[in-house]
Amino acid sequence: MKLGVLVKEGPYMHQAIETAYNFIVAAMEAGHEITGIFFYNDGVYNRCSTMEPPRDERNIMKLLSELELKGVRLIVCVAAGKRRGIINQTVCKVEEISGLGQLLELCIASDRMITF
Amino acid sequence: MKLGVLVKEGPYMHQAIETAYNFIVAAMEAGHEITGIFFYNDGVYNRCSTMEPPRDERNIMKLLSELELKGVRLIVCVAAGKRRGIINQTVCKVEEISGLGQLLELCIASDRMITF
Amino acid sequence: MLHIIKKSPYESSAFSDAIKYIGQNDDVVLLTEDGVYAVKKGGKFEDILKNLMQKNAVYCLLADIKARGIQEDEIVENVKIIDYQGFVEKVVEHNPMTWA
Amino acid sequence: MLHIIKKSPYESSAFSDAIKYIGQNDDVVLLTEDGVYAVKKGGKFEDILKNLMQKNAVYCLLADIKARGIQEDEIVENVKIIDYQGFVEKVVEHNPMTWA
Amino acid sequence: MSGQEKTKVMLVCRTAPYGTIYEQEAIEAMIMFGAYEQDISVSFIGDGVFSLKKGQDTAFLGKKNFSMTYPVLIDDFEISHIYVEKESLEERGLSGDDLIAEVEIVGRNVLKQKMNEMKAMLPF
Amino acid sequence: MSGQEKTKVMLVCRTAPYGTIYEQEAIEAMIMFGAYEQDISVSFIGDGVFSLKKGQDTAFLGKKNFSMTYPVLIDDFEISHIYVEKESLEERGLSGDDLIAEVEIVGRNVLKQKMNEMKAMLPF
Repeated sequence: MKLGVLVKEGPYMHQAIETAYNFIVAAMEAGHEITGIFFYNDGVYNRCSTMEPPRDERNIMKLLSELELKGVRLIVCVAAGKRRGIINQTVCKVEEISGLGQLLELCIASDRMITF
Repeated sequence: MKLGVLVKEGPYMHQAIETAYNFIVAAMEAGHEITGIFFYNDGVYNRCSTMEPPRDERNIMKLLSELELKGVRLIVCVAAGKRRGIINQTVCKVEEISGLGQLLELCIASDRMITF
Repeated sequence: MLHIIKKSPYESSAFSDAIKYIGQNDDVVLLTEDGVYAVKKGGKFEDILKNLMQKNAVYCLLADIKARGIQEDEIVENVKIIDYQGFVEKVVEHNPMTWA
Repeated sequence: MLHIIKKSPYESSAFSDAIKYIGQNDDVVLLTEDGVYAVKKGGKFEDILKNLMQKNAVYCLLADIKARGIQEDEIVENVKIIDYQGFVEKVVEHNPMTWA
Repeated sequence: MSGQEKTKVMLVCRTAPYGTIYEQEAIEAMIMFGAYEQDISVSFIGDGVFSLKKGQDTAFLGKKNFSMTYPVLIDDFEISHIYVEKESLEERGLSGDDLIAEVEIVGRNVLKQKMNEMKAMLPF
Repeated sequence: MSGQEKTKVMLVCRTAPYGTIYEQEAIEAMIMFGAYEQDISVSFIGDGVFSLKKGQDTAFLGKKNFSMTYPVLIDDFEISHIYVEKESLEERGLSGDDLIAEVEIVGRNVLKQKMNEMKAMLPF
């Protein structure tokens, strides 16, 4: 099945991105296709490249980049990212900066859309 | 009176920093001394220098910097900032990076400690 | 103590947790941000506020009620409206605790 | 529909808002993150869950109950425990709506 | 998308305005989604109904009053439906007269039926 | 600080662990504050009481189990008092036997009195 993902919360503060990551790994193991992860609201902070969490904590930015290496599209909302300072080239690891239309495209292209 | 301020929420997502700013301006106008603003939890995002909000929205980073020009200490927690990627020199406008001890020092040095 | 409540009482337990801690006559309540929704006449919290105000003063922040379109005649009687200057004065008078 | 509830029912209205939307027999509930606190026996939401489960299935996420120290024998009867694989299966079976 | 059926998407707004940014960023989504010629509806339940309250004046806050956008969502931005949950209004001491825009005030059961027809629901 | 009275500060923990970071970052504050030879107390009310629940196992989450810190806060990190509100425990079906650390379980009225003695309260 084709699954689209919307992430609305930032890293560390909320568990949302951790639940999303564990869900996506399980979905891919079960053979489902992830059509993309759209980062909106504080979700854009998940792509801040300068994160340095303590060694005994997961680096969320890197975990997401690993998903990208496995072919998952990571899409950061341009408006939410600009407002918060998270799409500047020197600051952040952003593969695809896009408008909110991409979120709707994900809804269209996916059998299920799930929000974290 | 000496007033210390703790900010625990990030910009835009929560109204906290806006209420804090309006409170601080009113307090300074009334002749009170602000002993410092300590940024903890997602509050550290308020010092992200790359923010580019739309023109009809306030730039929170800059408003806070104006307070600093008026002599208000802005202190970003090193642990909370590192975890979220907000104390890297190239990324963020941070005047004073400090440990949590500074938060306790603010409690000691202030007649009142208020949390936003 | 000054109990600052900044979350909507419909959405968060901040309001109900806070009012359990209003024990003394010199405790006062300040509703800010989404906390101001508690003041609406005909809303779910009208009676709780009225009961509270038999002993304790309740304030709400002008900028926040204005932004949310709450008119003065929609506010439960005896709730006092203050601006940021008044907010500062309350903090000077009472030790603040924020309920978020 | 799959109603995913991820906030503590003690702290947030997410739980109470969500269960009002469980109308059909094919609606199911998945408690994740702080939402799992609803499953605790002897807690405030035991009766609400039992009532709900007369018609609708309620699931909770293994990783989240483990992290929070909720043991299997502390969970209201008939609540089903699933892992992330089970979570994926539920999303495949039902259209999800997240209550946060 | 010619020949294809329109995708039904609902933005479910459950948060009050100004205290958090969710409602404002939900509006930004509504405005963008309207341009895609799909079947977009918006529902307001719980504290979300406060977003439609008449008379919002944000001058004292120094923030943008974005409630002006709601009245033109259907005509100017091609949103198909704006639903407001009747029970949430009543619980908050509000009625249709208090609202800024022409909206469809519907009971919870009706709104639930609409949700069942959606391909995707996006909560805000 | 010799000769001066110690400053009384209370961290008021009202959030459940893991769902948000507040509780974890509150612990980081407790650990640091202990080194300053002030009079630091910690209270757990509302969902905060869940932080002290026995048997937390975060292996499935891939996160750190920070509940181990609570039992040593007083002895190793010089926190003066750990208070847990009795009413919040009861509402959640919990008792002292369910808790990870030796704490002072106190009624709301007692805890309110303690709050009145504080110079500063920091909510988490």
